[in-house]
Amino acid sequence: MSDQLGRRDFLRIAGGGVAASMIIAAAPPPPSKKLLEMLRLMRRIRHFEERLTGLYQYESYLEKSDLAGDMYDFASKGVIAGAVHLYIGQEAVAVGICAALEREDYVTSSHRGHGHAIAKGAAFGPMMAELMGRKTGYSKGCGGSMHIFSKELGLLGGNGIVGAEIPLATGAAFSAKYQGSRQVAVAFLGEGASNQGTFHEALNMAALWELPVIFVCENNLYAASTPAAIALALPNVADRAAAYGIPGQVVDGQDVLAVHAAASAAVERARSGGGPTLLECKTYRFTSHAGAGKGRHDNPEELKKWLKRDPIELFEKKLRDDGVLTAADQEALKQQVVAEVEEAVAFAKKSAFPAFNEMPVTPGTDLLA
Amino acid sequence: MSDQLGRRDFLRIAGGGVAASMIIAAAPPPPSKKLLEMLRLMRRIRHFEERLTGLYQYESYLEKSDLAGDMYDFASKGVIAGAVHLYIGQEAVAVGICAALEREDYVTSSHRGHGHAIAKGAAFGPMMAELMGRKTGYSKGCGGSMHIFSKELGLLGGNGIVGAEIPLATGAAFSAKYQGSRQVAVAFLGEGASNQGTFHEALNMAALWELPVIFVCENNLYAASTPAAIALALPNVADRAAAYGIPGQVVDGQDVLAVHAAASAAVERARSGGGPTLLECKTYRFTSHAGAGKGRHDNPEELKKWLKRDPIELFEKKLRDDGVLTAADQEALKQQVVAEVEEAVAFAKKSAFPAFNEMPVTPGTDLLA
Amino acid sequence: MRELTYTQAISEAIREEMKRDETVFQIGEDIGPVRTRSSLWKQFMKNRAWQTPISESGFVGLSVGAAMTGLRPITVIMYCDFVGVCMDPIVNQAAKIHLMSGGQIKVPMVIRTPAGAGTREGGHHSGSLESWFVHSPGLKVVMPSDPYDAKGLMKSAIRDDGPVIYIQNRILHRLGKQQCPEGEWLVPLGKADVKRAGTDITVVGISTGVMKALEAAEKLAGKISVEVVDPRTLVPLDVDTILASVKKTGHLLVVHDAPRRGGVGAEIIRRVVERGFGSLKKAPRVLGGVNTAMPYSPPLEDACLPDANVIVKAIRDMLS
Amino acid sequence: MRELTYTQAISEAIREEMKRDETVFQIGEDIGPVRTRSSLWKQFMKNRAWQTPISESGFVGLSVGAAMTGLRPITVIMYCDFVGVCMDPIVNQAAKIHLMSGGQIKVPMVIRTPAGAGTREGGHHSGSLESWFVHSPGLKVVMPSDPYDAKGLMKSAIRDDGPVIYIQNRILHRLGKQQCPEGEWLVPLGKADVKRAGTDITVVGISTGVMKALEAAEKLAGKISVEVVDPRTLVPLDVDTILASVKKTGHLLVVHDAPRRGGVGAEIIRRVVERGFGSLKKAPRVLGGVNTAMPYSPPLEDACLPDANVIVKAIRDMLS
Ligand SMILES: Cc1ncc(C[n+]2csc(CCOP(=O)(O)OP(=O)(O)O)c2C)c(N)n1
Ligand SMILES: Cc1ncc(C[n+]2csc(CCOP(=O)(O)OP(=O)(O)O)c2C)c(N)n1
Ligand SMILES: [Mg+2]
Ligand SMILES: [Mg+2]
Repeated sequence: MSDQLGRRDFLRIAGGGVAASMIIAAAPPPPSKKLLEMLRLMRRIRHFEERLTGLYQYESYLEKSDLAGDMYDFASKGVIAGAVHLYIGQEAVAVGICAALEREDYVTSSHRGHGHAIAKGAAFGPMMAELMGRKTGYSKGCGGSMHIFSKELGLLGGNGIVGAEIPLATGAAFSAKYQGSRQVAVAFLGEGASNQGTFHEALNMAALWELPVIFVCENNLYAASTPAAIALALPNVADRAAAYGIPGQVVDGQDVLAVHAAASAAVERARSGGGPTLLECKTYRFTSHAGAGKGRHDNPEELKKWLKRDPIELFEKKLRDDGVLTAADQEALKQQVVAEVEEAVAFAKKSAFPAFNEMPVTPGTDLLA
Repeated sequence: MSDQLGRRDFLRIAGGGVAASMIIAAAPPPPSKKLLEMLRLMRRIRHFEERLTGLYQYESYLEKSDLAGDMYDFASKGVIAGAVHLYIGQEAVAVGICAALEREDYVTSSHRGHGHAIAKGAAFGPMMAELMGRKTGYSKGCGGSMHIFSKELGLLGGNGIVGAEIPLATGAAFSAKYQGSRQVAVAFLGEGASNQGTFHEALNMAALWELPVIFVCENNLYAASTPAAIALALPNVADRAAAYGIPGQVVDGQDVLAVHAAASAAVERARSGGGPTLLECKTYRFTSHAGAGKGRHDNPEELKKWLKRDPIELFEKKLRDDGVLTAADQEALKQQVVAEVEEAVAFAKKSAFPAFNEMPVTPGTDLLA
Repeated sequence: MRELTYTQAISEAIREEMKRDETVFQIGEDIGPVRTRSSLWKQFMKNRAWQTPISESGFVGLSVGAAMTGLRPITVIMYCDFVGVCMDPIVNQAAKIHLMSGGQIKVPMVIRTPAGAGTREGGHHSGSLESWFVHSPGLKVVMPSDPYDAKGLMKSAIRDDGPVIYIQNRILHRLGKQQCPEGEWLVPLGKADVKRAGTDITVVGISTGVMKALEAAEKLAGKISVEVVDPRTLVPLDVDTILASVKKTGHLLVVHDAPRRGGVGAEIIRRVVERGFGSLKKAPRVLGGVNTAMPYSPPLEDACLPDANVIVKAIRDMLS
Repeated sequence: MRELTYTQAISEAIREEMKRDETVFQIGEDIGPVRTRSSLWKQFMKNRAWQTPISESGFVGLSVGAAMTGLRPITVIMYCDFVGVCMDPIVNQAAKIHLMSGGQIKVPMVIRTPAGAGTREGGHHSGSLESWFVHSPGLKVVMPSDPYDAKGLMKSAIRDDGPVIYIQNRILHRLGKQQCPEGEWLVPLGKADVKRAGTDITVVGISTGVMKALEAAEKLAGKISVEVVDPRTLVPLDVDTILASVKKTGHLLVVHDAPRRGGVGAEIIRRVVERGFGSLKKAPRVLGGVNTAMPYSPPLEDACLPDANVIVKAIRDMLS
């Protein structure tokens, strides 16, 4: 590994120990074109989200020593309202996983879903429009940041209920198997979500029924303000796989190629009828739990260590070292993506809000009665 | 082991394999007086339940090839109404566990709770009265078979919701630790219940917070009509303990001394601040899922094998072999218990039903408004 | 014509719809008949019945995911009370995904659950929770009161493109058979049925409430003429039929087993009062269950539920 | 006198009650301030705040077990919508154990949950589910609309021997401060408060509904005299105070954010109609949220919730 902090050290920091189940899958690396596409997707996530700063403006109402409000108060006066959870720092996971998927494969996501959507192929315009609640948004403005759906892209939505996405992906995988398609499904979940009962129930069923689903746990060491260390009895979520007799693997979530290799193996396994896999990607969010500093990290030392393993920088360095990317390419890519984000902001801002009578209504039910 | 079917064979039948985590705890056997008391409790459970036959009378309404009713239809015309789940065959578990508890320790139970209540010290009169819905019942007739509570005995109730008892016991253990008492709590649950999310959530919290709770999973190979083999991804529930870093142990649930030894170790661990334990007792119910043949076993070979390992017969044989029990004692004990059950039936039958205005009401809320 | 029980009627509907549409399947606990692990999937496929672990939250969520991707699950919650462990996939997922996805994704699924009190099963097995679902936008709520409706509504529910809560009733399970036509029929969602015509008072019965109201009407026959209306579906609710009846009779009584406080009786009164206030000669009333968890003891349970005698008394009171 | 915000008021109540009674503690997600594993229990004990994994069903169940055995938990569900994952321990356990145990076992716990819409958080973070709890016998339901009540009701809730659902509101979190007395006070459960006296119409506001009704009353001041009644607790409900007001005004309007269909507005109408039918000059009405999951888009969300202007319009309609 080319980064300063070795992988073992990193995993020690990340998890308090290297899991017994850790396997570094050895698949052939993707061709250059694919590598560059992966880099582009990582940059797309990064720059899309960086641009959001300032678009939302939360006000905090809590007084010091308040026991009874809570950290969440997402009413915003900005052009983006409501809660926005940033993915910055975790880009290698979404991209490494989705690069192993086909367009028709399914993905369910969590509250922290921008990265998954973009990695699965989402366009900036309708993403940004959704965040601004416009009718040109992926969910016609009805969903918002946590609920970006695209039937076309197999995006079965982010989810505001921690852990709910796990059975949903399991159901999509069930559907694929039932219908005899080659599709697989991926559930993205946080390490916090792995403490929900749905995790247990879904993994057991997926294992029993050998469903083509991959559970991707992004262990970013925190669930909102709660350190994983005080919420998970054991440090490695991957070790929970053993309870269901399925493979569980700890992966370096800052290394997009490591993620991709593990994902490729799991997808291959799922497509060929081998059943589910649990991948735990050790990672870190570089910003606060939600936009504008809500649930900010309070351990600067730890943050500094992780910032040294920026997944984009690591990957760019590798691509440059391997002669796949020049410094000029790198800069050009960045500029291009930034420009595309800007276009999306303009597009979204000039899009109309949905009108009340355009709101999707379950046919046969009455909105006003 | 003195029984025909060796323990290893038995565990193979029971679980499809001997768990890696299996440990036979080596504690000194209880003194003779305690052994006889344990036998008495086992017989109390057995005869109490045997007497119920005929007291309830269900009618089945399902037609052959009905997809849409279900196996449950518990309206009964008998003196005992509603659902009654029998514990016969599993007596060694309740008695082995509760013999390791003190009176002030807590127990939460499931729908199949008679055995747990009797093993914890419940009297026949108020048990039988509860089953007949009389005001002299443990729960004043308001609970019924699935909801026998006794504050005095630390019985925090059976439960009609599969899996709900697991966090309740965890909470009682929390309470004990919070208040600095020596109490421990036991949750009795079926292997079916181990597939509920509450199992996962409670075990994780109990492990994290080192709570004095013992999770006793009675793996009787079926959840209603569903074989464990098609509901649990892996055969041994005990192996799930590893996901939380707590001890998980497979125990021969037909051998009351094996259960008692394992329980004693777990209770000792809990009382001394060592945290929770998961015990999986491999066992079998000798009758149907519920009274009157509802959810009857459909594998006569399997049933026959298990009947050969009747926990009471095994224990009596051992006690006779060891010179603790004579054939005459054995018969006398049986007769005495049977007579006590008969008294309880008479007591219950002549007890009054509760009147409407005796129903416990949450103060300040209005029954009729 | 031939006779059908309530559960036969539902079974027939499911079988016919499974035949008609390959994407229809059942999933739930103890729905049999699989006994062994080998070729599990193949065995399930044979009857299109997935027998699940006791993991309601998991398998309802799985069903939602399946419904989002081309299947039409009929998901069985063995007792209505058990929805407590799986409200999230029902009300936050199934019910909301259509709106949250901007109308892109439909969730065609039926959640079938036996409910009802009076079977002496105690506090955890006697719930009727239709009121929760009525208050959860995005769901339709169906409560058939006889075999004919049970079949026709099940077929409509399966064909509906949104999530439908189908609440069957354990007491009705063992009612007598009903004369039904051969072949297939549909009962549309959102169409009430006047089960007995009358002129003096409108009694709206929910599920077993219909049976009890009919019994009361019979007792009063010749003295008071009772019109019994069965909404059959609570969402959508056919207020027009109820209003037309109230306009005629001037009196409204709603009967259900669920606790009176916050029950659907209140909702029906709100709807009727809103548009038919002027037609009402007296205060409309609700007869519901007592506001308590259901006690086990048979005389107590009986005292906690409305029956035909209580209805007769209420009607006499209201018309005196 | 001094000024208090809504959340300060709640905090103060909890702190005072913790001081008064050692068995009172808080438990929930992200309630801080613990950061490390070492001596976890000791750290928690220090603030009597157990920071849990994301396991609502588990920790609510744990709280019930604790409440059954001598403690008084205040259990925090971060958003009201999340009760979908833990209705069972609330409605089947906490609420029913007193009855099912024949009155032996009490479950003194508070479930505190912020609710409410209007914060642009979308379909999974905008729910007001009081109606479900009102329909779950055994629970009390508290919804304070200002800091004074927030503190006084929290203290009564903590001291109550049964389970109490305490629904705070995110919009009220950031309302201005209110003048409050020093020291401690209790607001009893089951006592409504007339927040503004009037003579032409009774508006019953639930939670934010009170604030909106007061705003509407102010707009109409001089033209129409609006009486604003805040039930403060929905179970027990102080119908007498509402009835007395309706007797005076002859008109009733109920305002809440939760969807109109099956909302508590319907229940209040049922209760008022039952005993006060004769006092009503016109059909009573409910202004509630639109029957939909809450859309994210701000103009859509606004269109889905009643506000002061809508209330003004409804009042004008009703009195014309
Ligand atoms: C059922 C439920 N409980 C709590 C929350 C509030 N919540 C939102 S995100 C979050 C933390 C999630 O942590 P994790 O799963 O690790 O994901 P991460 O935020 O780290 O990506 C919490 C507690 C929720 N949305 N749903
Ligand atoms: C939440 C819930 N789901 C389903 C049921 C119906 N049910 C009652 S007992 C039972 C089987 C339980 O199996 P297990 O946990 O193995 O216990 P056993 O009956 O074998 O003692 C089922 C499915 C229930 N009571 N609660
Ligand atoms: Mg996390
Ligand atoms: Mg079992």
